Amino acid sequence: MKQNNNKAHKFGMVIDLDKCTGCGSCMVSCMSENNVPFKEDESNKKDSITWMSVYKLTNGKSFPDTQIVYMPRPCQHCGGKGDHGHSPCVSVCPAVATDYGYDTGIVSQIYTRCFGCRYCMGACPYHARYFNWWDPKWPEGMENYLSPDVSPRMRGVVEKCSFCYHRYQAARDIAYYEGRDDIEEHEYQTACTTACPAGAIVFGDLNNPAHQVHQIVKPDPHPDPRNKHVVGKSRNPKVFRLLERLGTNPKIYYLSEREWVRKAGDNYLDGEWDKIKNYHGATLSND
Amino acid sequence: MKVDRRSFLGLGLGAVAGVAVSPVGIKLTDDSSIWTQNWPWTPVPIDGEVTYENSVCSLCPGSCGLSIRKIDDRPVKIEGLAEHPVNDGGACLHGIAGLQYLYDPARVKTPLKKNGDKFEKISWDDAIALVAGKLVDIRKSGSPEKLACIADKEQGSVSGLFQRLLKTFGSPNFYTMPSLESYLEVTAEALHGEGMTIGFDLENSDFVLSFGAGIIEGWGSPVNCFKANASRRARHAKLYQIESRLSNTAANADKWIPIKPGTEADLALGICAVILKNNLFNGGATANFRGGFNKLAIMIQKDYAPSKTAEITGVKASDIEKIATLFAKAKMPVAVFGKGRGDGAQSLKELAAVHTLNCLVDNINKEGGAFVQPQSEYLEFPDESMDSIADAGFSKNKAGRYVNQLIEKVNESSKPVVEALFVYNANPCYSLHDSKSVKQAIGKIPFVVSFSSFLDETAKEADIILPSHTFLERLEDVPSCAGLAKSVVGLTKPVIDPVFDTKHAGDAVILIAKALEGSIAQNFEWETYDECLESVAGGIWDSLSEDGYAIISEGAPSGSVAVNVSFLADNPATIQAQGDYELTLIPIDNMRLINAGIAASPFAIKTVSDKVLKGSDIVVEINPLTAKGLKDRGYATLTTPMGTARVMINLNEGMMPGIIGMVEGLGHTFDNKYVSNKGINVNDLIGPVIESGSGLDAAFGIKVKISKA
Amino acid sequence: MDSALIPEGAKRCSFPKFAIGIAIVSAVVLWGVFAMFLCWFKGLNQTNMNDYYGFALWIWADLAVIAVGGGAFFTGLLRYIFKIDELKNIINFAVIIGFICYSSALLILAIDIGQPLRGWFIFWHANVHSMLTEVAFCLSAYFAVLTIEFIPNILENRQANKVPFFHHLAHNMHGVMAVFAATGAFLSFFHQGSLGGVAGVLYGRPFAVREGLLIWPWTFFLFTWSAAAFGPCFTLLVTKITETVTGKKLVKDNVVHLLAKISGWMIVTYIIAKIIDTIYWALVTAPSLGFTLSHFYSNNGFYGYWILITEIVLCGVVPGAILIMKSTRENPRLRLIAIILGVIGVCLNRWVMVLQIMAVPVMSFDTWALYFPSWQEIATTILPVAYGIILIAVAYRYLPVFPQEQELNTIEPVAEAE
Amino acid sequence: MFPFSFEWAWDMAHVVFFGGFWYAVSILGAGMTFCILKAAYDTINDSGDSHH
Repeated sequence: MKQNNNKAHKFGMVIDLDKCTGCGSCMVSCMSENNVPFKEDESNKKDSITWMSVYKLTNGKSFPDTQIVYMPRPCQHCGGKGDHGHSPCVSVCPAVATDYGYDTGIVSQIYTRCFGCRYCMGACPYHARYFNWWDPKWPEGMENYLSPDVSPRMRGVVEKCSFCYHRYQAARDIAYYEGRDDIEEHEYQTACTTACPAGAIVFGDLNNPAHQVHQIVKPDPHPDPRNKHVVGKSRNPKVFRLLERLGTNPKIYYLSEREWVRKAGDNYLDGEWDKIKNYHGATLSND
Repeated sequence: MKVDRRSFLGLGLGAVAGVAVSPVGIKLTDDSSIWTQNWPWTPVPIDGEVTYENSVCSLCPGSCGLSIRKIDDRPVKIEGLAEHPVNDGGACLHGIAGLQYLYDPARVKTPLKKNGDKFEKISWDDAIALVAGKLVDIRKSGSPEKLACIADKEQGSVSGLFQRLLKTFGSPNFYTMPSLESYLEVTAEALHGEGMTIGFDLENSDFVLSFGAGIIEGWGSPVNCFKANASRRARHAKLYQIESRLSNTAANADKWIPIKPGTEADLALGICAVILKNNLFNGGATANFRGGFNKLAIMIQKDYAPSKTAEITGVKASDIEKIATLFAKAKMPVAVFGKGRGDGAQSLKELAAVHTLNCLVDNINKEGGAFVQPQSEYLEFPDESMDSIADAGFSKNKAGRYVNQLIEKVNESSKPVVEALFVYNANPCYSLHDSKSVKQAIGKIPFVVSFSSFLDETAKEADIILPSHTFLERLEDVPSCAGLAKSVVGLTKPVIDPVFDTKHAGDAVILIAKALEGSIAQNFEWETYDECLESVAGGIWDSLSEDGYAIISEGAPSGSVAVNVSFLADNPATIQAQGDYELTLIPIDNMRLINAGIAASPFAIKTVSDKVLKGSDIVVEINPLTAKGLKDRGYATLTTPMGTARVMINLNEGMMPGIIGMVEGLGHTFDNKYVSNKGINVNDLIGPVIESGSGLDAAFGIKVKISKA
Repeated sequence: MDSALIPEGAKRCSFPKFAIGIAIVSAVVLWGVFAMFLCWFKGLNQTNMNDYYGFALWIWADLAVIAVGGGAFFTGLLRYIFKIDELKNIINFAVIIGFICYSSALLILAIDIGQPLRGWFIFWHANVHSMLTEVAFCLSAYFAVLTIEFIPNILENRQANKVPFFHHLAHNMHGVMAVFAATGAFLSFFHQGSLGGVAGVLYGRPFAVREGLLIWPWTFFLFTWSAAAFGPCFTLLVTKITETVTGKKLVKDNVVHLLAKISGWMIVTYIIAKIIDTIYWALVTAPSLGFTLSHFYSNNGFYGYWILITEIVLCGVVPGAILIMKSTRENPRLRLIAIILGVIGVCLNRWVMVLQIMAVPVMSFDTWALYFPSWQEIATTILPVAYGIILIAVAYRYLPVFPQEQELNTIEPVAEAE
Repeated sequence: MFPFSFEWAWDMAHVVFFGGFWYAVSILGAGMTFCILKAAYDTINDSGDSHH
């Protein structure tokens, strides 16, 4: 499925960590939108399905210099090394149950195809993938609120954030019905984005300069000369990605004024951060 | 043919080979995997026509607009309503999870009557007759004032119907649970006079000095506050958070000022002292001060000089001077009170001291400041007609000013203070301090009628439950009562037919009133609640029904208001935590939990960190310096004068040494395994401390000791 | 009782004694089967695996049995392709051990996947870029090879061999065994390698990822090489155990010494490569991703430098050294120590390349994840061991596994032999 | 696995991978077919003397 009709999208997100309050609306909106089940004890976070998970980071300093920040973490929809679509998970799935959409940049998951080998989970350093260790069960009557847009998953398969792909499909259907070639920015927004009470999440097409997400991120379309695997590095000095150095090329960008927060996004050897913290990709004139 | 061993073997092998090459195996393999893709026990949601309906959330006083997506008749998703004056898109996690309340396993599905220890089903007719019968008896006994009611709030038509019923029955004993709105009114009454309330213009202020107000912890109207906070940077506005713990608000603030718990009033007065000393106050504004401004000024400068205040509060004297200067010199400063969500225990000294800061810098009724104006009265109930019994009963004194005083009186008195109690949208057995004695008091009342949708802690103590619709099944006016700068009334609309055999509480009240006959029934001539609402909301009904909301007031009110400082001028004592242990236990408000009567939804509980709840253990926060020998994730026993509890330890550098933080909103005992029997209710461990002069329960915490479990 | 089935001239224990032994081990098998059915019917919630530990004890067991089962392909390669004739005296047993290992590996995989009934999707909907796909294809195909290699031995059973067709089939299969062995070696090279690749390609996991040649990370070659090096150790170890249990010498010393010597040199060459790989990874690969070596071995309650040193020095360099030197190699006690260390070493390597990968935090704010398996996982992991014991016991009793057995053991005339 | 399943592509990766696989499977299949046929032939042409 290469780009046969007009230009390819590259949907992505930028999350303003200075606005994020850690309130959890995005998590619940995601669960409700995507028919995520729940069980009696969800306090073991290592077997609790939360496509959108919010990490709490601290600067590690002691009272009263402690600071905290919340970091929402959906699936990073990695483009893989060189942004060629070989995401860490997609490249290892033995049964093509997870795939990279070259027309959208979205990493999909086909639940009925997945046979539960969990290799993709091992491949993902973000813990964005969740296994259905149990059969999903709802209390009596509660199945009535399930949405037909997303099929509930059976036990034994892996699931993860889909960037609310069904919303993209619905928006595209409407556009098609109305005879439009493409969808508007506001027509396709993920459930976490619309739920965020602080407006901390901005979602859109990273390839479209008219979209807000592009304007904030200003992605560098060229490979990073310091690491050829990295493509799409932000040219906004306040914007970073998680584990960018691994070359996974996530489509989730984070924004923070605080240096310690930006530093926490990746791993650095001693002294390394100070050398590269002011490096933000090629200049804008390259665009 | 002789069948010997060899040919038998051959035959067997041949059969195996035959089956192996036949398509049977392939077919079975294929079928079995198709079966796994369609397991009958994995639900398949039914598709249908998509529609959207607007409504308003009433899970908290925030009153956000909601957009509900439906598939045919089934609501499947709740989202915030764009362009709604309160939340303008966006919604909190509890509202989004609202559908889980609709199908909550702990819902009361039919009217119930207690028989011994068990509830049994009864019909609505029988239930109403039973309640009416009991009320008639009370009235006959000549003391109608012994009917009491505890509701969540005073505003709104349903609360109005309850008040009307009590009044025409002959009882003044209508109580509300403590809420931010109730504290706003208490503060306004103390400083500006009765019938006033206060709103904070957070979205325009350029310097917010918050005395522990959890602006992003669910204080006020949560989504509205989140938005105001999120726009802060763009507006170049500052937020200074004064709090003993690094809450999310403190972490998000421009500056966090750790303070000894319970000394916020002292710090506020200390800041006043600097402002007065350095002549940073607005002289014109002080002209409005009554009740001894000079006395106050002298007292403050004497008792709350920076060095003294520093000693009391633990905030450096230089910081106090700096904060005072910044606050006074800001263009649109506002000081905000109401620790945590603002609905927990508060002292009037603290509320008044903080608000005095607003008065001193003259931000009252100015953009970005504090708005002081009369409470909005948008409902027009017809005047009551009361018979002589009602007149006599209603003119008697209330059993107490606040609900905690009612509880105390019930417990102390040997004779029944209350013969019958109505509880609506409130769960005092869970949310008031020292829940054990609250339960005891409720248990002492001979006849308790709960209107709860859920079998909550208080409903369990009731004799009759008349279950209400949830907010998704009913029509109701929802005034925003949360310290907002604007006053908005929203309309909650039914988005689904009632799932169970429940009724609108308004309808239940009307039915009870009709069953009581006579002058009481005459005051309830509406056929249904819906009809009642339409008539009493007359003035704004069109707007409500067309737009889904009506804006009562917006923007800074005009005119100045008088400020009465007599309460503070007497320098009331600062509340001390009960007990003599070394450490102080304080409750923590967590946005992902609910500390009012209802429990957080399964989805919300799922989002709660394992540093707050682990299995069924509650996790308390403590600074490593204070924890001494205790290990992170280890177990410990907390002992307060109220009781003991086994807890898990979370070493947290964001805690001020000397305090232990325990989250509010856990430890429910509903019949819902997803949300109940998890952790403990912090209100079990904290007892009320009544502030003399105001009568408020002002227990900001309690003294506690901790030992390894 | 079953004497008609026992190879001619071989002495075996009485049937009741044999039956009791089998019954005891079968009880363990039944325990494992019970756990297996629990996992199938109730799902993988029966395990202590979680979203951090998607790969756990089973996958380690899987990799370990395949590694130690590598003795079959390597011995076969030496015997049939490099024509080292002495090895014919141990090849049958090596094949049986391989058969047990690979059938166990397939069984474990069938329990390990969340949707066993869809397991065949890995073939049908194959993603050729996935190392796991390569593993599945080569593993299954190589299991077919092992079955083919095992069949002649089965057909040589005294009763089976009386059937002319079986007799001829066994004879003919021996004739073309070199072709099968060559195919087996080809398949083994790729599946052992791709098992190494499974870890090496995880570029999201700096502890696992390695540079490499074309599409194959260095772990690909290290895994193949280590399986070939340590597999014979396991063959020798099981032979030693069998000899101890039966109280008989079954394989001549010169055969054992030869295999031990080959294994020793393989271990030495492997461990040199492994050390180079480790140094390069520690000094170049990991630092380029922002990680120091200490990150992988500190701040947790289990994984320390000890595991690295144990794997490479104690269980790599030491057995290698013992086995390449004639004097130590031919000392039975030292040789036994060496082969035991070798087997532990390769198993430890597989452990590190599965479980430690899952344990190491990658995001700067993530934490170490440690896990302990549930009894269901332990039971299903012991299941193959018990099954292996039974298969070896049955094979030893009824099949002419060891060609040198009769020569090495003077047989008393057996009365009931026909 | 087969050219008619939809993930199939006639690219280098598929050709190399499945080329190798089907090649190995063919050898095993052919080898076993040969052995079985030869054994059947030998059995039929056998006078029944057992050797070795």
